[in-house]
Amino acid sequence: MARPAAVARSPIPAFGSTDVVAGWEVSQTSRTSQGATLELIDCMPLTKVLVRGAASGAVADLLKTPFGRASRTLSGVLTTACRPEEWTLYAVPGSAPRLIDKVTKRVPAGELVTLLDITHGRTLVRLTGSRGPDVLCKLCGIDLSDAVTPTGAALRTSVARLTVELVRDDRNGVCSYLMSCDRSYGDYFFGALLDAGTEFAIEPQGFVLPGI
Amino acid sequence: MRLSLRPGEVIDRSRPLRFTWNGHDYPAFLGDTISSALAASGERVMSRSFKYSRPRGVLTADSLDPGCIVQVGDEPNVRASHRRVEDGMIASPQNVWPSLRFDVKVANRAVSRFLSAGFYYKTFMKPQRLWPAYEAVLKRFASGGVISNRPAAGYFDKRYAHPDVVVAGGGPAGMSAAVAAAEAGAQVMLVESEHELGGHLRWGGAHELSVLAELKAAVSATNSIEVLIDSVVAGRYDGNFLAILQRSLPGVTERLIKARAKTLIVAPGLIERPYVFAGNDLPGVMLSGAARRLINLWAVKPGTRAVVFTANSSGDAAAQDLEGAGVEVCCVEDARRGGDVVRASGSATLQSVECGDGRTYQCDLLVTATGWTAPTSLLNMAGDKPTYDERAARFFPCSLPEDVLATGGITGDGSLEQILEHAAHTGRLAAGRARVAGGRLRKGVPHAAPTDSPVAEEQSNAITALPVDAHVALFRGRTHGFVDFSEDVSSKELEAAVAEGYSSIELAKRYTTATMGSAQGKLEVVNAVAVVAAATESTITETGTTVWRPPYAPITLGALAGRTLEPVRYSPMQSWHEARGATPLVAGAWIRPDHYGNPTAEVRNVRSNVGLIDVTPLGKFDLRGPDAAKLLSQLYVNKWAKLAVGSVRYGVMCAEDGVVLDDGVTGRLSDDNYLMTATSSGADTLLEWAESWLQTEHPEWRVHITPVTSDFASINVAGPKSRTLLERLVENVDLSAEAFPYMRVRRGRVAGVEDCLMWRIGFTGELSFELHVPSSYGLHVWESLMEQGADLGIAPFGIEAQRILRLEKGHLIVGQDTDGLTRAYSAELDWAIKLDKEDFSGKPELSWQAERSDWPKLVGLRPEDVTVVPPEASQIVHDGAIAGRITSSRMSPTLGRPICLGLVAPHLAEPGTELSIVLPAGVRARAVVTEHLAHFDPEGQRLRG
Amino acid sequence: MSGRDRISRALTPVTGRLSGKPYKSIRNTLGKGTGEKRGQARYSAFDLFRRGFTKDPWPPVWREHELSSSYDVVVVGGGVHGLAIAYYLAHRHGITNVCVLDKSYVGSGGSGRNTAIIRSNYLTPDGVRFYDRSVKLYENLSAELNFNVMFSQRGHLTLAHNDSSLRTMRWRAEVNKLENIDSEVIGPEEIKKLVPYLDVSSEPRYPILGALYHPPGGIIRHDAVVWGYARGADTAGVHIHQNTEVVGINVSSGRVTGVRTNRGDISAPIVVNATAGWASLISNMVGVRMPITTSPLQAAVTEPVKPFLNTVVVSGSLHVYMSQTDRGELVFGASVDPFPSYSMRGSLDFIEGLASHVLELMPALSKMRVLRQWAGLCDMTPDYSPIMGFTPVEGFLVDVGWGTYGFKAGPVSGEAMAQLIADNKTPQIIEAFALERFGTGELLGEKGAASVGH
Amino acid sequence: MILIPCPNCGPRNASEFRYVGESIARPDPNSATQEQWRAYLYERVNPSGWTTESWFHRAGCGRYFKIERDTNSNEVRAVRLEPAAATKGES
Ligand SMILES: Cc1cc2nc3c(=O)[nH]c(=O)nc-3n(C[C@H](O)[C@H](O)[C@H](O)COP(=O)(O)OP(=O)(O)OC[C@H]3O[C@@H](n4cnc5c(N)ncnc54)[C@H](O)[C@@H]3O)c2cc1C
Ligand SMILES: NC(=O)c1ccc[n+]([C@@H]2O[C@H](COP(=O)([O-])OP(=O)(O)OC[C@H]3O[C@@H](n4cnc5c(N)ncnc54)[C@H](O)[C@@H]3O)[C@@H](O)[C@H]2O)c1
Ligand SMILES: Cc1cc2nc3c(=O)[nH]c(=O)nc-3n(C[C@H](O)[C@H](O)[C@H](O)COP(=O)(O)O)c2cc1C
Ligand SMILES: [Zn+2]
Repeated sequence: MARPAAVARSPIPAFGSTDVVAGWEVSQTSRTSQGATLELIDCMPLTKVLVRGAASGAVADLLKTPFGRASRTLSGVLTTACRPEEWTLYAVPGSAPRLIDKVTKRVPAGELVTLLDITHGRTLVRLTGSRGPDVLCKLCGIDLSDAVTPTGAALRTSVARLTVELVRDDRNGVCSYLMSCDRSYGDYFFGALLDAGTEFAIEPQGFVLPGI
Repeated sequence: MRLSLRPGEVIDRSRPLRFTWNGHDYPAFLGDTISSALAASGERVMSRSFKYSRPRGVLTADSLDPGCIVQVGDEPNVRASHRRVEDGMIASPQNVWPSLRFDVKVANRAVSRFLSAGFYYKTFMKPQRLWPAYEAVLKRFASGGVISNRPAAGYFDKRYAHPDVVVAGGGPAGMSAAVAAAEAGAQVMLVESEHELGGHLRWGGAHELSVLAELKAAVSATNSIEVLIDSVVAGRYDGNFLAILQRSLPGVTERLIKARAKTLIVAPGLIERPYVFAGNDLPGVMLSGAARRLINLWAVKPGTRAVVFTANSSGDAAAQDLEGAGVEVCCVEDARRGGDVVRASGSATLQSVECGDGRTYQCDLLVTATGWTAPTSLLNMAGDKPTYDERAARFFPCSLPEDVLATGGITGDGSLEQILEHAAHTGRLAAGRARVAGGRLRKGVPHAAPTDSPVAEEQSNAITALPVDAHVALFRGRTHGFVDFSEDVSSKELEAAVAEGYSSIELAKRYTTATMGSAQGKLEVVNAVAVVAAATESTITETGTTVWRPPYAPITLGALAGRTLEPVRYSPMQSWHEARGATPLVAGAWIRPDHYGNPTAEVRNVRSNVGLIDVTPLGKFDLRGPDAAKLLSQLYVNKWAKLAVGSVRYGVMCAEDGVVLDDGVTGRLSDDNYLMTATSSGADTLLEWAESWLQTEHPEWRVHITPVTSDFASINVAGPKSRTLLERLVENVDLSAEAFPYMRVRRGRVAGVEDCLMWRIGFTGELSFELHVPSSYGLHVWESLMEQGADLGIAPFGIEAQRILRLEKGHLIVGQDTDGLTRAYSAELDWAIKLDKEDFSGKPELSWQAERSDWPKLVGLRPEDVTVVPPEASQIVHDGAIAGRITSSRMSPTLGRPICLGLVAPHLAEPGTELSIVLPAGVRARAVVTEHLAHFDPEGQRLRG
Repeated sequence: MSGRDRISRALTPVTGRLSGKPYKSIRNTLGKGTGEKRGQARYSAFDLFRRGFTKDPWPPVWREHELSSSYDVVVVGGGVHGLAIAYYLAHRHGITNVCVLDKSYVGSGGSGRNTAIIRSNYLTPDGVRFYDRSVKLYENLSAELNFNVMFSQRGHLTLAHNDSSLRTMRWRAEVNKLENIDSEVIGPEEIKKLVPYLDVSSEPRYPILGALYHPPGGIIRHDAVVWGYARGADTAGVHIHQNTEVVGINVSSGRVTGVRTNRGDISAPIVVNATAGWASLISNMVGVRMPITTSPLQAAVTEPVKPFLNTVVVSGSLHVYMSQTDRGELVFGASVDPFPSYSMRGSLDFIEGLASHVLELMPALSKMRVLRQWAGLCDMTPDYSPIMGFTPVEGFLVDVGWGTYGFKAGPVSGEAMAQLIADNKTPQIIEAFALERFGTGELLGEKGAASVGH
Repeated sequence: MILIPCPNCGPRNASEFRYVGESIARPDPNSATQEQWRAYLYERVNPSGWTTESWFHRAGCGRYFKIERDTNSNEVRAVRLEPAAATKGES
């Protein structure tokens, strides 16, 4: 029976015209505004894998990312540790089974580990630009200065009255934040960030591969 | 009258403006305040007082000015001595009865005898039924402007900040402290409530102006100072959390900055205190600061012939400024040499002044400089209890917490140079403390960069305290006058209040309302205290002040609210529901379809064909680990140990008091992996509840619970044709009744989407399948189902139809059919409760409940009149008393008659019992207790089909 | 005493035990301090007028006294409850050798800082009857006390923003009607007529689906109630001691014998705890453990504007309630602070949350300015109902657990507690509020009506 | 807004947390008398001054922990993570 191919969709409504990238419907990035000084990207297609396990077990040894930090110790994977004994792995779209497999192989029998593909359960956005902290400070009570929240900082806190995993992950020396919240709030969250960024001419952008 | 160019003037004479006041057109210059422009045009009466209708004019010429509160367009209570004129602005007086200028002095005198403070407590007591009429009259006295019922304009913003040092007050002390703190390495916020930095230097002489220029240059040359003008530090809260209101911003009406300051420097200077004597509120009587500001900032000549009553240098300087401005100073009455002012007289405005020795001067201006009030408000908020110094006749900071410092006029006198030095020391000390505090705040923050070792701070005792000059203690003179201008409270009324027994300052305040107006005591509290102290024959120290509270200056609701941040949650199918015109239902943060136009038809379609409902908000949890069943057993009253892989069970959860907390089904997906569901509204609580058992009572259990509510789009496919429909879309799962019976769970591919879970459960009482598909494919699966079901008569249904369907089936809703006191046995859940388990939440209470029979019971009810649906919450009465209530009630489209659930007293719970229900309008209806909670298919044949 | 003993003492069912015989029979033997009537000036429009001319000063509302070494009844707490108890003891039962002690000025507790909302549209029949009695007493209070307490029965609206709260409103309305209380659920159009400034469109995040309307509800001049009771009690000979702090309570073989204060000791066979937010501290002095936590409740007032809001408006979901005083200010309140504390400093989060909720309801008010915010302490109970009557310690009585809603109960509580003391027996109207209910697990369940309702 | 020093995350705004309650040990559900159980459910010391209480870091690490707090000043000291196992036996 011929059926339309399953298309995955982000909770953030598309703006402008759309493309399908890696099985995901995404907004097209406007060429004109490429290199906007402050941009907000819907990164929903990225793979997200949740890992829970002991702070001093095989998983921790593999991921090498202490609580409070983000790192790229696994190639092509951003590992974030916003909660104790818990990691979220971000990778290119469609890589969840491979990642889960990779970690599972390292877990000895008897070690309690939860591995979940949470790609669809979280909204993921990236805010990039030097005014990023000025936008975020309208919504978030954390001290965003370099001393307290340097690049590589990973934390779970309240942003726009949502519980958000916030990772400072600068790109080419430009301040950048990767933020994820419960998927169902995605529309609201994106809107709140855009509103806060109005003052600094924030621009929404579509997802482009590899995106991580 | 406008003077010729003044060296420190803030008006731009090249930018003339026009505005409307009281219906007439007035000129102004850019930089003028409303009141300075009016004063420049010779206007002296700006308002009438609210109780006695007395004319009032400029008193302080700054934001505290009690007689200069006006309406500007839609905005009430605008400070006319602070708000700058804009071209085309429409301003009007607020209290103008009978008119702005009319002389009601005579009437006043007659009335004021009877309108003394608290008169309303002593009359209109009887009869009570007339009070509304009196009240209506009293309300006519309400002061203030008019709030229009138009949607408010404006962009109100908020932000957090984490400065090292916040300096409240941008006078010389504040500027010097800010520069020193910044030079010592601190990130500084310098906050000044006026439109420009400089404090009192701005209306000073050449020396002051040159120091001001230097300080301003130093501030702007320092990178790490953020200067906020027209901004107020409005509150200091626990944890040195500051509310800073920022105005005069481009594109933003107002912004509230919530600053977690490591240290706060309070440098607000001093507030000039009015003198209490007869006629002290007449337009034309003003403080020395007001006269100097009018002359030096706005080049306004405040009068033509003046008496100056001075006790300090500010009065002396005012006398000089007046002469310089061409005002004839006919008398300088010097309090330091025993001079006094006894009475000011005039009809609408000042005409003469009587001095202590009986001399009377004809004049239109009286300038008083009788002393200072320390604005200690922010310090009090920080826990300080400032002490009164009799010699200086003002309060001083006493015991400040580590994170709050004070400098400038509030801490002492001395030369400008001494003050600058004191402030610089304070700034450095604050920076040092901020560094230490910053280290403390970063300690234990796992993501913070390592702290550098704290530098030893400058010793506070290294700061030489400012000298304190003696000042004549002048509060009330020989006559009575106004203490609180905005509340229209005189010293006489305060004395009377004390005599009547309201003898503490707090009672006198509440009885007379002194200090309860717009300035909140900043102008009036010390005079009020002095009057009460004199009347009770005690000292000012013994009397104490009233409590200072935030905000330091009034803040708009708009600024406090900021942008609306009300999170909402949507399912992945939201766009589809919206496009189909679904009526939204707000359920906590979720917005869900209540129905798509006709809930009754939706019900019928489920019973006869197949329907789809979006149940994404259902709480869902992944449980993993060898002890998952132990956790389930602890949370639920049911047993879980023997649930087979691939099976699903309904469970009920109670709190420790035995009250029903939540319910839902849980399926065993593999040996040590379960998927648990909870009511959508209970999901957040449930997670915390489960974690509390794991973290506090059973840390030894090896299990993870992870919320996965939003990971899945959840779709219930219900109706006799649901299997037929799913067979068209589901791959690799045998959907037959034998292979996939009721209360089982399977995993498979649906509409080409992998990893979908399917449960056979039925809240609706129909054959139904609940699909949990990875959220991003929710819309795809939903659309596929709609498409494939077209020939089966598929239609979506909403919450309302689901409520009816479940009621027909007799399924309870926790929180609707139970309440905050309903223990599990009352909810007909006896079958689920397993008291032989070792432990579960609420077990003791339930075991005691089991031994008793006097609890209400949930029952099914069949109203006898098939046309009348008793509204939910209708009461059931028996023997003249309330004996229960209807918890759920609907007309059943399936049965064609009303159906209900009710919680009733135990003796009425037997099936067949006839009950009396009170309908609206008091009519009684009869209903019979049914055998089962289910009205439809009690045997459950359909859902097992 | 071990913790365990204390707990079991608090929870053993207790019956009225004071001194063996009912109070009324002993009061005549108590010679001193009774019924010393004094020529208190009656307040009237005429007298106001007369004194306006003659300049005769008004006599004091109450007098100051030395602390006596003994009283028949010591009431701890000079709020509306304590003062009303003393007032009714003296006026209804002739028991006048009574003192009211307050560590600060009268009305310095919750009674002087509440949002002054009076209503009786509660949820449980016990609650409804009780608060209704209070409203009736309030309706006559100005006349009874000869002190205008300005009870403005302007109507009280509790908004429902979702169907479960609408159902609770209906539940309340049904119970209320059966108890003859004027109370009904009304729809958005009627709401709009009563309060034109409310946004009843379907736009808002919290749509207004309906409201419980209670016409006899309203606001009162709270300080006047306190002063009026104090004046009335004083007239009948009650001693009001301000700035007198109870620092300990003497108990001997399970009976109260007196209190210790910062001004000296007082012996007394009966001590009443009417200290609301501080109630646990007083009860802890005699080892009576209570199901109470103390949380700050905050309020705020705006600058005045001309009258535009003539009804009390409450929203439970948005945690806000508001009214406009006759002076023109808006008075706001919210729900209690998120954690218990004895601090009355107040917080920024409160005022921010309050403002956004107010504007959600009435978007036109964004340019009104908050003039002052403050806090009071609330003695919260698990079931949002008070705790009144006897305790396991003989002679130690409680009138506490008033949470966020106790001002409206002042008169009826005073009346009932005075009756209890005079008869040595719990009057029926407060039977449901006994401390014992927490031992038997039969809680009262006013949460649906009281949690933010006021 | 006060700061609550989370033992995992460091000091955070109190609004990120849920106050759980005074620290009370759960009686043995199988042997507790009604008095003991209901004291556990309802009675609180409610002291004015230092007290030990539980909090939950809702918008952060998701952990329960105990702090000592002065209920007058809201000052916090001595913070420790659950589990209660470590503290069982305290009254
Ligand atoms: C902001 C706010 C808003 C409210 N709004 C409403 C409302 O709208 N409607 C309503 O009905 N209720 C409301 N309430 C609740 C109401 O104010 C209280 O329940 C009520 O005032 C309690 O009165 P009381 O006489 O029992 O206690 P209080 O008035 O608190 O009096 C207790 C007194 O005991 C004194 N005291 C304490 N310890 C000692 C000691 N050791 N020795 C001597 N004296 C002591 C205190 O100084 C205090 O004066 C509100 C409360 C607050 C804080
Ligand atoms: N001649 C006068 O008019 C006069 C008045 C007061 C002080 N003095 C002298 O001034 C010197 C002290 O200077 P100073 O700097 O302490 O006082 P200052 O009065 O010169 O400056 C204080 C500034 O703080 C601002 N301010 C007050 N509270 C604020 C708040 N909460 N938020 C934001 N801004 C706020 C005021 O608007 C003012 O501009 C001393 O020599 C003193 O004797 C002179
Ligand atoms: C109903 C009510 C109305 C009030 N109105 C005002 C007011 O108009 N102006 C004012 O300054 N304070 C007002 N207050 C607050 C009091 O000034 C004071 O803050 C409150 O009684 C708490 O006392 P405290 O601040 O001294 O601790 C009002 C209080 C209440 C209860
Ligand atoms: Zn944490």
